[in-house]
Amino acid sequence: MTATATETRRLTMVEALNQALHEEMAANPRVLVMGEDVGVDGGVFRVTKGLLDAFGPQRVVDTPLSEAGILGTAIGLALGGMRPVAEIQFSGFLNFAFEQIQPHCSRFRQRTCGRLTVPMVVRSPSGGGIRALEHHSESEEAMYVHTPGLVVLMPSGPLTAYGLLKAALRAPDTVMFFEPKSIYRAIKEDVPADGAPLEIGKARIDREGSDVTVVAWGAMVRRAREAADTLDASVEILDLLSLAPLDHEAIVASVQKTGRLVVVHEAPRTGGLAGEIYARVCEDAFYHLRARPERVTGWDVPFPLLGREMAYLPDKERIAAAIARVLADR
Amino acid sequence: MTATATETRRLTMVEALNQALHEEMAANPRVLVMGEDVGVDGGVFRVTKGLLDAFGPQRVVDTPLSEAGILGTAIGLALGGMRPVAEIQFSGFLNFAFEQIQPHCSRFRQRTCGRLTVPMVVRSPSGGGIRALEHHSESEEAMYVHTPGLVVLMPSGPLTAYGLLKAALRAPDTVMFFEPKSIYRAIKEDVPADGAPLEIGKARIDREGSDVTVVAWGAMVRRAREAADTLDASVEILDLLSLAPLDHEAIVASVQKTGRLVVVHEAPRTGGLAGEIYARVCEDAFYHLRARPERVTGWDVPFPLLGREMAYLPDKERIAAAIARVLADR
Amino acid sequence: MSTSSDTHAARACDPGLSFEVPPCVRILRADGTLEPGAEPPFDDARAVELYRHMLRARIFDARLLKLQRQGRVGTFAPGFGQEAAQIGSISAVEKHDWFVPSFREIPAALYRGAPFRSVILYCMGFEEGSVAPPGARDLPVSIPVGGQSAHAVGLAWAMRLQGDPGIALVYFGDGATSEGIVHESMNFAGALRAPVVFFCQNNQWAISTPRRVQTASETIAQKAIAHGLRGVQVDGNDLFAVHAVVREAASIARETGMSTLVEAITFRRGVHTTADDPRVYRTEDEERAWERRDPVDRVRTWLTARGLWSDADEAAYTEAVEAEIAADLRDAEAFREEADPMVMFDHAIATPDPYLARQRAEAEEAFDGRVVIAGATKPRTRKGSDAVVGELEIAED
Amino acid sequence: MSTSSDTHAARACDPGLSFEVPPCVRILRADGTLEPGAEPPFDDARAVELYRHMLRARIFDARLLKLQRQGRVGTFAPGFGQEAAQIGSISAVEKHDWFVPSFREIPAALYRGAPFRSVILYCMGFEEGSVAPPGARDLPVSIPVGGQSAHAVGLAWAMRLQGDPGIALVYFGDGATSEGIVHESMNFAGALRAPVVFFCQNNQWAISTPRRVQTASETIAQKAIAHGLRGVQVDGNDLFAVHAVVREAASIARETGMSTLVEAITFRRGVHTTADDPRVYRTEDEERAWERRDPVDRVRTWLTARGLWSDADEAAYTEAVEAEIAADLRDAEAFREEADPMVMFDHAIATPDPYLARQRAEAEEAFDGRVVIAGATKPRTRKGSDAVVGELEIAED
Ligand SMILES: Cc1ncc(C[n+]2csc(CCOP(=O)(O)OP(=O)(O)O)c2C)c(N)n1
Ligand SMILES: Cc1ncc(C[n+]2csc(CCOP(=O)(O)OP(=O)(O)O)c2C)c(N)n1
Ligand SMILES: [Mg+2]
Ligand SMILES: [Mg+2]
Repeated sequence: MTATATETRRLTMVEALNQALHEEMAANPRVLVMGEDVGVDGGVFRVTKGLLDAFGPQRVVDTPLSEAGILGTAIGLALGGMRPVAEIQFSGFLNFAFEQIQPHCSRFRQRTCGRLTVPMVVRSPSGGGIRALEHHSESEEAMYVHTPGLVVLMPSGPLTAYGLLKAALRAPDTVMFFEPKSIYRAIKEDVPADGAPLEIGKARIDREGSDVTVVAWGAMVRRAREAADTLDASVEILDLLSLAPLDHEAIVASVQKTGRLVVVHEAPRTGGLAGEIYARVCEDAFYHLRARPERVTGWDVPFPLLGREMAYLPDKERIAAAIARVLADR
Repeated sequence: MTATATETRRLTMVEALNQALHEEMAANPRVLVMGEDVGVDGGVFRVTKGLLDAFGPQRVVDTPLSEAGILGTAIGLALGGMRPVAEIQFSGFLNFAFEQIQPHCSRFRQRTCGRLTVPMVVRSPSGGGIRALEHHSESEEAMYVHTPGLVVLMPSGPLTAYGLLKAALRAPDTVMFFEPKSIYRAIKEDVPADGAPLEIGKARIDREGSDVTVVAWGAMVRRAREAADTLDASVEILDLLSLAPLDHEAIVASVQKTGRLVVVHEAPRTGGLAGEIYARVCEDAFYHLRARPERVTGWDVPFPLLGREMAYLPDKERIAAAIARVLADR
Repeated sequence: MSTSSDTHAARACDPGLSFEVPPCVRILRADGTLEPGAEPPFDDARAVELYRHMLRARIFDARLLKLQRQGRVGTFAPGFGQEAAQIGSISAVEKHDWFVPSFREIPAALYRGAPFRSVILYCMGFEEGSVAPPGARDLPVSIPVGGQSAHAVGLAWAMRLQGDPGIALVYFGDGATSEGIVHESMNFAGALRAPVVFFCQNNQWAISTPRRVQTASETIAQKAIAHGLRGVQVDGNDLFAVHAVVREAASIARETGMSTLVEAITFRRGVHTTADDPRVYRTEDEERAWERRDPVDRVRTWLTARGLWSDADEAAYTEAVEAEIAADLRDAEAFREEADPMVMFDHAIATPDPYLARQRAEAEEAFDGRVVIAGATKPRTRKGSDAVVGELEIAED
Repeated sequence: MSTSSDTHAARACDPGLSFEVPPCVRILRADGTLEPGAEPPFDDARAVELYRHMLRARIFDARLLKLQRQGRVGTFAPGFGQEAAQIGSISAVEKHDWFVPSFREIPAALYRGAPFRSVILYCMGFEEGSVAPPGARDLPVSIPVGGQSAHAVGLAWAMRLQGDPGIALVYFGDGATSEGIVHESMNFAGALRAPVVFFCQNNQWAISTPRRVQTASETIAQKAIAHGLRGVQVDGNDLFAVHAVVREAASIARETGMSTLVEAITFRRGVHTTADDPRVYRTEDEERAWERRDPVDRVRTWLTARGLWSDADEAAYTEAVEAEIAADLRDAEAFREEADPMVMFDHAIATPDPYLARQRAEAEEAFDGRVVIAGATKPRTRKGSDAVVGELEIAED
């Protein structure tokens, strides 16, 4: 990200997202924030804190408790010239709104040959790791990635959160914006004031390396870093950021360089995005692959209650072991 | 399938499904069929025709028009000792019930350590190819496969439809039963009376071959067959039948034999099950792969209206070309 | 910010409440005479004009059904029998108000100005048929039952936020009222005071499911009570009554932000869609009973009795409409012959995706020399197009 | 099979209807005296018994909150202030009826017989806490707001089909009534005549969202009208009134199949969940106003005035409950120390999946020598277990 302003502040991801919303709402009077408890309460994670005071109840709206109602109404707002940012309190509850996402968010553009579009942002905290209740820890990004017509983003820290949310707020499509809740407050980074948006569709090389490519996103980027730190190898970590569109070129280029691949995600293994990444690599770097790739993922079981959450999520040890195996293969 | 009875009849898939329902309802008084227009009308595709007359309005129930209500109520029925078969008129409308499928169907067993379970069947016509309206042609099996706790089945013809539906009706889990609507009446096969259920989790070798493995399911099996017929090569066609659990062994064994892989599905490419199959092959047959695998799929765009449906769906030509490319590779 | 404690104190001793669904409104009786003391809500000229719209829709509906039977267009949902409900309601709002249809609103869409050509293209399966002219406040067909009701709320709210005096008029059926989203939408409209007219055509059937199986409530109108909205019933086969009731609902919405659920009691005289066979689930008696209450006949009888319309008018107008349809059909069939399959790639998403561009190229190659458009006869020749998929369109804000 | 034409003829001339939400029922006033002329719905012994249940729940609630603040259990939703609503309602149905909770029904669950240990285990994050005894008609906690309402309809319907006289009692909050599924469920209950009591605890807040922002309807009770059900209001902080109203609703459901929506007007006196801070969105005034209407104090005052309860009873009972909690907590903490992570593999699905079995083995290997259970201190030693994942359990039918 190129900072266009000089001032920067050390922020958590919550604060960075909040700043991005403040700036975009100030810059664009059509931006409106809506959802359950986003106003007076500032959101259950406080991402929308202060917006009500700054922009008033017309633009920061506490809605009734219904996810399909929120997204369906947001679609109408977008069709009617506003630019809604709808918060769904936890990504597990996007299930309740899927009837608006797949049939409408993803299709209005194609349905009308581009005449009517639904540029809006659906923000939702996703992933596990905060000892939350049942249904509060899911990672369901794969099903949105598999729904053509949607942009799907997931930042990995404050700076990428800031840059991606700004990009989402200017994008021409519906953007599913997943916020890895376990790192909401875990990391601080320097975030510029009035910084530039990141480019959608571009991955970030989190760490350059030459022996093996680790593809990760969201909270797993940090986990991959921790794992790499324990190994005596040159690990390249690719932080996807944009899950749809995927940065195909970046994935392929990295594996062409390293010849080895590990994919890490929180979601269950079967049907998760690791498979898609394998496919992309098979398509364009098949003959560069020097070892059997591996995936380190959540297990193929429903996300357990908090007592067993640590046993479910990929951790440093499992990732490091997989990288080591891939490095040792042949 | 081992036929346990002598009598067989030549049936379409609609008739075979109907027969399976008749037999299972006769055998098990807890089986109950419910959904929009399943009673008097016999279902919009007539799969439930005659059941109302045979089993009465207590067991064949026309419900109000609400998919979440249907599946949520079916969950209660299952918890209460019945064995519901809920029809969702088109699989695109399962979106409206996803709030019951992921949070409840897939989780009651784990939530209660096996004490409360939801053995039920969700039948839904899926896929394209019948010149239907918008939202009537989706193939969304991947998202259900990615939801742990569910069984996902898709037959490829009358006989497998019969055997799988019988299996689904005796399974201990919620079974998502997708019926490829384009072959509802396109194929006739000999179906036994009171035949045995198929085993869930087992793929079928539709055609044996040694040069290349084509993995397909549903209506695409037939399409793959047509493509293979145009080629001068020994093509093995694996008809998955069970998408969750996947017949990992069968996929791996076939690719270990042929060294080449083509996966065909109707769903959009990115995030579709082809990726998962690539991953399974990479895990256990990586060093057997002799060529870059290929996938022939729907495009990464919303399923178009009927005018462009032919241009969307994988056809014989595209499949044959892909097989030929894989055979020619290295 | 928070509710005062006194409000709560009051709540805990609510004295009981009563709610009304007023008597069903009718102006023009089934026999084409006015209810005693009742008057049409507009002048004679407008009555003739609206009658022509009803007739035009009916002629087109019959023609489209034939085309479907001939395999020249795909499945559609006829409006046969619901012309008064649709023309009566859509004519009661402004061009400036949003029209949010379900899937059975071809008559209303025609009234809004959709050319036959567009409807035919849509029925042939081309998204091009859903492209409304720039600035038109018309949403396209919404197939998933009920979902569009939420869009209407958002559109109405957006107008209110932008100081625009418009409202949204949204259509759905009796069956749709069983879908949660319709309730969520009514609740949002109430909570946000977004000005919407929820127009339910209770045509007695949801495919094969009769109204009484759909819900235990005595009326559809009373469902408004759940969300603090007005609920009213109207004879949906009475052009005058529908117009009057919707005009009132629209003006209440416009002036106060209060939304209304209108239950228009009507009957689907034809098939649910062309894939349906009503003989399986309903009787001819029932069909005949509703034939006697036909909405088009009713207005024609009234107009004729007043000397405003004649058989000659009917014949001449019918001929003109048929000619217009024939021309548009030719046009649509020519369009189909040249239709570009690549359109599906060009409007899927605006964010650039090189992987999608690659699929586009793969498709271009695969389609070469083959017929890939339903109903077209000419094979596609590779156009060598190098359109960029997902080229960023200029966002409007 | 099909509706007769006469029915339709009748529909088209509906004369208008009116609907009532009767006055809110109260028996025991906030000051612990009876409303003039009103009587408790049960005898003194039962009153003492139910009071003990309320007190027991309140003591446990406070203890659990402390445990959460100490990091010994995870997040939960306290029932503080809603004890009359919950104990009054759950005590009005039979063991044989299905109990379908939302996430705030710890008091009701305890009444049904859930041991403290189970609730603690659940709050520690163990599915083992949700295992009801065989035959118990208790569903586990349902976190997704409103979804459980449909399960209640299915359970009620299943009982009716099996000639079982039970009904289902389902709990949800005021916020839940904005979710479409709650309406779909009420509509199903009406259409299928499945005997359900829909018990809405209107505790004035859905997290930070006050009741008046949630919906424009004057009451929650009137939402029943949309679906042809009975809708009634009751003072939810009045044990006697809640019991009486739910008993009546249950018996109507049992006898006629007609479901009721009960709106119990109450107040969440504590935090929404332990992750919430109510000071952000509500005033101390409001909290104090509702403190004066506290449901536990109210019954205690009444019992004390009648000589049925004393401070000494209160102290002795409190001590006994605290001791029971302490024992169960020790037990639960011991359980946690030994908890098996593999349980998640064993109950995910019953259909055999070798690929899942392989993941189980991979996990077993990965967990060896490490602490993978939240709150446990002992590293796991590989048990060398060779359990088969998804071994077919004996299906009950
Ligand atoms: C969510 C959803 N479920 C099911 C369908 C299939 N379907 C199309 S129309 C229809 C019946 C609609 O009945 P109603 O709302 O009364 O409208 P009508 O067709 O009578 O105009 C059904 C079940 C659908 N399109 N969308
Ligand atoms: C479908 C869904 N959406 C959002 C949430 C997050 N959430 C949990 S409780 C709650 C408020 C519920 O309010 P209400 O129904 O009044 O019940 P109360 O908490 O007051 O008992 C919300 C929004 C959820 N659990 N499920
Ligand atoms: Mg209808
Ligand atoms: Mg509440």
